[in-house]
Amino acid sequence: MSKQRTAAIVNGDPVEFLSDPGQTLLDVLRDELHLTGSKEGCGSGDCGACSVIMDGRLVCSCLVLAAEVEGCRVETIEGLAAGGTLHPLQQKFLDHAALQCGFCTPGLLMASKALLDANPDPTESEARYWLAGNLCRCTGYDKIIKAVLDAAAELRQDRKSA
Amino acid sequence: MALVIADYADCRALTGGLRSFEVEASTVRDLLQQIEARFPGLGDLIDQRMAIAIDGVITQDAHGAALAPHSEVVLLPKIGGG
Amino acid sequence: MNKPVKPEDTGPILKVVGTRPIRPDGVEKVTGRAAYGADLHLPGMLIAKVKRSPHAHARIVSIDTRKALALPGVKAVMTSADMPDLAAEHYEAGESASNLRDLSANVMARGKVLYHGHAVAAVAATSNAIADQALDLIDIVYEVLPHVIDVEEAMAPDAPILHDQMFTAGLGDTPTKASNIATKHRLDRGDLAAGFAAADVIVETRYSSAAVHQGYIEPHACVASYAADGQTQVWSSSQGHFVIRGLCAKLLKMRFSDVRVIPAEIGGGFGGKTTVYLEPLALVLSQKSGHPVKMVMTREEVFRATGPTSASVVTVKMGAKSDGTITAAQIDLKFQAGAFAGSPVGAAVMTSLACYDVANFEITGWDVVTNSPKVAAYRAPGAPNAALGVECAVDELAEKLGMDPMAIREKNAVRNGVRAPYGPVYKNIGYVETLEAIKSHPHMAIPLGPNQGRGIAAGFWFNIGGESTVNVSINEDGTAIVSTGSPDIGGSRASMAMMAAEVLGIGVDQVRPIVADTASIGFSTVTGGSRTTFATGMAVVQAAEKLVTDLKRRAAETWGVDQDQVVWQDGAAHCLQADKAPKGALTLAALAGSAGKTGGPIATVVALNAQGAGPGFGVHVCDVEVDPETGHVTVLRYTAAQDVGKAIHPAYVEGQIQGGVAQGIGWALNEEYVFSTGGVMENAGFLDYRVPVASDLPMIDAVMVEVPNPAHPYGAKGVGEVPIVPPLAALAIAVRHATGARMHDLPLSPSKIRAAIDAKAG
Amino acid sequence: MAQLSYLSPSSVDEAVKALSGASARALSGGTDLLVQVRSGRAKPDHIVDLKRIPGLIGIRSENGGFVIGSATCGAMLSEHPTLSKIWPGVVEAANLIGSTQVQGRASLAGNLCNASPAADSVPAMIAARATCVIAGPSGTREAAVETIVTGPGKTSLGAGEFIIAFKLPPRGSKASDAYLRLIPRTEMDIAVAGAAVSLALDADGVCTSAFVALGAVAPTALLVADAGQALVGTRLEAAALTQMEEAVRAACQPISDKRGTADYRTKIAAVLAHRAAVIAWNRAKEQA
Repeated sequence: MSKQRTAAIVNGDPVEFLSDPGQTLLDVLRDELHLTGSKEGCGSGDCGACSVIMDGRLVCSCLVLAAEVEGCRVETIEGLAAGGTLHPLQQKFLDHAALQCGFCTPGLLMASKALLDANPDPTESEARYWLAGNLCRCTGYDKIIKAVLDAAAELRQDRKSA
Repeated sequence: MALVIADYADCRALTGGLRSFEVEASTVRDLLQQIEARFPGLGDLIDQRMAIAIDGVITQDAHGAALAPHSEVVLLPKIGGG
Repeated sequence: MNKPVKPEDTGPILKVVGTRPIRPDGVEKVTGRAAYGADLHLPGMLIAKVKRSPHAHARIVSIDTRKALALPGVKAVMTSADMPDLAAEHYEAGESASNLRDLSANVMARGKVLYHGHAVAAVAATSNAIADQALDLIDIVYEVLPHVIDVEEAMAPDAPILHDQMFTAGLGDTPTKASNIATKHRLDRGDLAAGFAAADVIVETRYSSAAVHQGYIEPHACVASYAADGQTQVWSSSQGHFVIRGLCAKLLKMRFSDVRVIPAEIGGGFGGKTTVYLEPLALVLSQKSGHPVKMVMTREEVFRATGPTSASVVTVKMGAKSDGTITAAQIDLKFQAGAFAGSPVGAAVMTSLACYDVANFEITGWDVVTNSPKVAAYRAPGAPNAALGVECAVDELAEKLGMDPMAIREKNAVRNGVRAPYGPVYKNIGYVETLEAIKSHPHMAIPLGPNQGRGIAAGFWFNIGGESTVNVSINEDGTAIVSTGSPDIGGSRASMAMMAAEVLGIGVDQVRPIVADTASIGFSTVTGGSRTTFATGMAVVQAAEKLVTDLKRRAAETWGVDQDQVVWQDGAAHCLQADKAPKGALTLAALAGSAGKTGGPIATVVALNAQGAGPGFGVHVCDVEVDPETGHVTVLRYTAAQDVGKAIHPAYVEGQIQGGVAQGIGWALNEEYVFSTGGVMENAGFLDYRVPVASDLPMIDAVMVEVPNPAHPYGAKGVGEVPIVPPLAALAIAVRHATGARMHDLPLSPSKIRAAIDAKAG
Repeated sequence: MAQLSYLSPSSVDEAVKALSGASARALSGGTDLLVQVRSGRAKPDHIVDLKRIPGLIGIRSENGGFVIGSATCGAMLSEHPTLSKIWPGVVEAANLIGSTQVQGRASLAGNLCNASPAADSVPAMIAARATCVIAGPSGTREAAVETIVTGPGKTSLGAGEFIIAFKLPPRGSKASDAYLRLIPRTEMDIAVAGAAVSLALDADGVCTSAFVALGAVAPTALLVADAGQALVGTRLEAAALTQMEEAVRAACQPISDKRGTADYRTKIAAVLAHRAAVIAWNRAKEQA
């Protein structure tokens, strides 16, 4: 079983890694690149804890083969904050107590970022359906949805004043 | 004299069916010894598997807890949770 | 009657407790840095995997591991032969006493496999792929036995027997014939026949629930490292690392001091992470291989071999006078325990009537073993199943009496001074206040449309105290460290820091709370039973108070005054004799900076067994709309009121309530273990085991009623468990009122509802 | 899995060659295939990623219809400026496949070739009378969507064959479609039953053609000719809808499984077909 060499851009940085043909992007992020912020909750695309943004699209990294990311840009939770400054979504999750155990949080934040990139002014219902692929067992989603809508409002305000 | 209430069937199996009885004791430790002496097996059962509510407050393993002269002591199974 | 008490009525004005600061572990979690069980990587680490039973019930004839061991890259293989063969011994750990012999046979089957997915062997190898190949090379010969999963079928006299030595306890006389009924529980009071004779109406009804899983998103994971001298380290995601230590040491006959368990961050537990599955296996494999060993379950393994809570059948006969007074109740609770005895039916017996002041009752519980995974604690274990039966029966009674469902609950509500059905006389409870909070909530005034229904249900949980150790130390700059032995599953580090800050009179950002490993702090039992904020919090407050006393002594010495001339306020010592303290107050930072001159480091430990946890009551109201053609249920709105004693961090109290409600809604509507006729769980994944997703739920209004608990310094009661108790019944009742069809079996899947609607019509 | 290899051909010919091996599997979105490989249900020697073949991703107009590259993800369908105005049923069906995350990956070809009876996009494509363009060792051929799946997990594609594109036919005015499914949750589920209706109206609102296709009620998605016929010549009056529902129920031959009973599936298929027909009719009326 020979390993394949793949080159990609992860969180803005060029990376190269070797992977077995059956390894997923999640396996490589966690085991080869030591970016363990993306979590494995199911390995079958049903929980969203491994969500990353690949070439602008939200994906479950457990459903992407590592070799598929050749030449792609991958954004993970580790790249969401700009240096030492939290992304507004991260800050709003903290402000609204939108996490309890925190295991689903990285995936939810990446999914929320993709939502707000695509739709800066989502309704509650749009946010709920967009995030339906991200299971949270602790919060009942109430505070997560409030945090996302609040972050959206702040980002819109920022854009206006910019 | 503390009034001991034993509503659970596994207690009653050891009290000969008595649902309540009185014990002269000033602490839980005292109480357990006297119960064991009077109803062999029951003191140990309480010690290992049961909680004790003293005047409405549930305690577990509180051997040092004080009993007032007219305390009501209720025997009930130990409680866990998730 | 107690009145809900506002913070200002409870004594000194609170500056930190009751506010909503950002949790201290929050940034780590929103940036992906927090390290959970599967995130640790050690040099030389192996990956271990478990070979699991393909049968629901079988005798293990032989296991041949030679081919697996010969595979290059395989470093160790184990079976139950590598673990001590223990005697039946009860060991107090986690949620309740564990029978060590059963627990050992659950983590690694001995002689028989008792459910599909039961662990039979394990391998450690240099890669995932090699470990997978090695599993395929283990040859196991089974003699397949008939199996039984349904709880009532398992109770039948001719059912296949799981354990030849199981003779039902609690019958009075020990039977001579083995059965699957481990224990009969009985709780009764008054005169049942007289109670029913006094009733004007009687309902007799039956409700069942399928087995459901805790569904934490993080699968079980650990790393074990066994050194040649017998000292070990275990990194594990659990609700209680001391319990992991105790169970590993007991199962493997090791010294407790040789097992150091370091708590990883935990990705949800809800009761399901209060016992061991992987850790003893990882230790054995680490010892055999001489390498650190990581074990991580797949989601499928989590479903097949951990959790769930019991499937149950609850029958209720209840009588009432025409004014609504409940005169008698007879309740029978049959609970599926899974492969080994120990369902939560005992707690179900105790909680089933806890909201009702009933003079005559007889409650019977049956703990029944079945060929399914051994049940584990799940949030208020046993209470939701019991409440499903009792709350729905009360609704049936109200309907028969033509009485408002709120009125019948008020009429029979337990109050202070009433003897709880489970024994003690209630004190400082807030049930009536909680009923009132729902009755007066705007939700109740919202009119319902066609095909919509409203369900009201109540729920109860004891809450517990228990053993906790806390260290508080003051750093040289006056900031503080609070160490506890309680894993933080939902924000407890925030509440610990807040309570310490409150006592010390400093900002919560000056306190750093951590969860210390088993070698760094004294024993603390699991984070479970809604105990941590209450019990560990009590230890934090006592430790901080001890430090304040010490700080006042140091200030008094510095000023040369008696200690009673010093008061502690706003994080500083103030001298009542101003002339003795010309430089003014001595701040915590100043005292800490000169601690060497006043006796040395400022630190203390408090270890206690907290007593007096206040019971919690919740009342929920839920509106649903049912599509009459498809039977699909939409939850329109949900309001949950609960007596929380005192909310230390209200946002996380709301979060506990909202999370519990969401789990309860999932349990009611869609979650269930579906078994094939061969005894194989058919939906062992998040696609077909349907936990609620964001679009399934409305906002959940959490109403906090505060009737303080005098046993806690700030009045806290446990809050985590009560909220999962009422939703099962609330949903079933709401669907009843939306459709006219009474739903008796959970989950309330669309097909069942459509069938019930069709049956009613036709 | 020891000998698994990943191939990423850059031309159709290369892909045909790679897929000619006995246990090669085509990868587009991977949302079904990778789950099957991980669980051991599929044990291919080669995974052939089709996404780097020019033209396999993207949507273009052709002869008044649309050609959709077979590996185009669901999200791209809904982002297309005109596709969802003309084929709203097809787009909504494709958009029901999985989560937002899955929408960023899953393709129409994958949904079809996975050959699940419950695939959401398939009834909508069948009702739309879509065809697929299939590449293979002997060149390309075109086939109706309903001819591809022959049973659960089975397709009519030969060795080395794979779908390179789907064609949606030209559409006149006053025509539209709709797809509905029933799932226990609101998202993230496999259809217990699904129904697609595509129809066209004349200037007076009378139905001139109608196609009804069902999912999850038989080993493959069904095109129910009688059901469509029941609507033709009507304005979807109650009697017509009742007749259509009867035809739908008569065509159902579902199994009972963990997702629903046969009886329930049959009832629901009729309910969904009725509702989808009304939605499609209302949409068609609003078309210019």
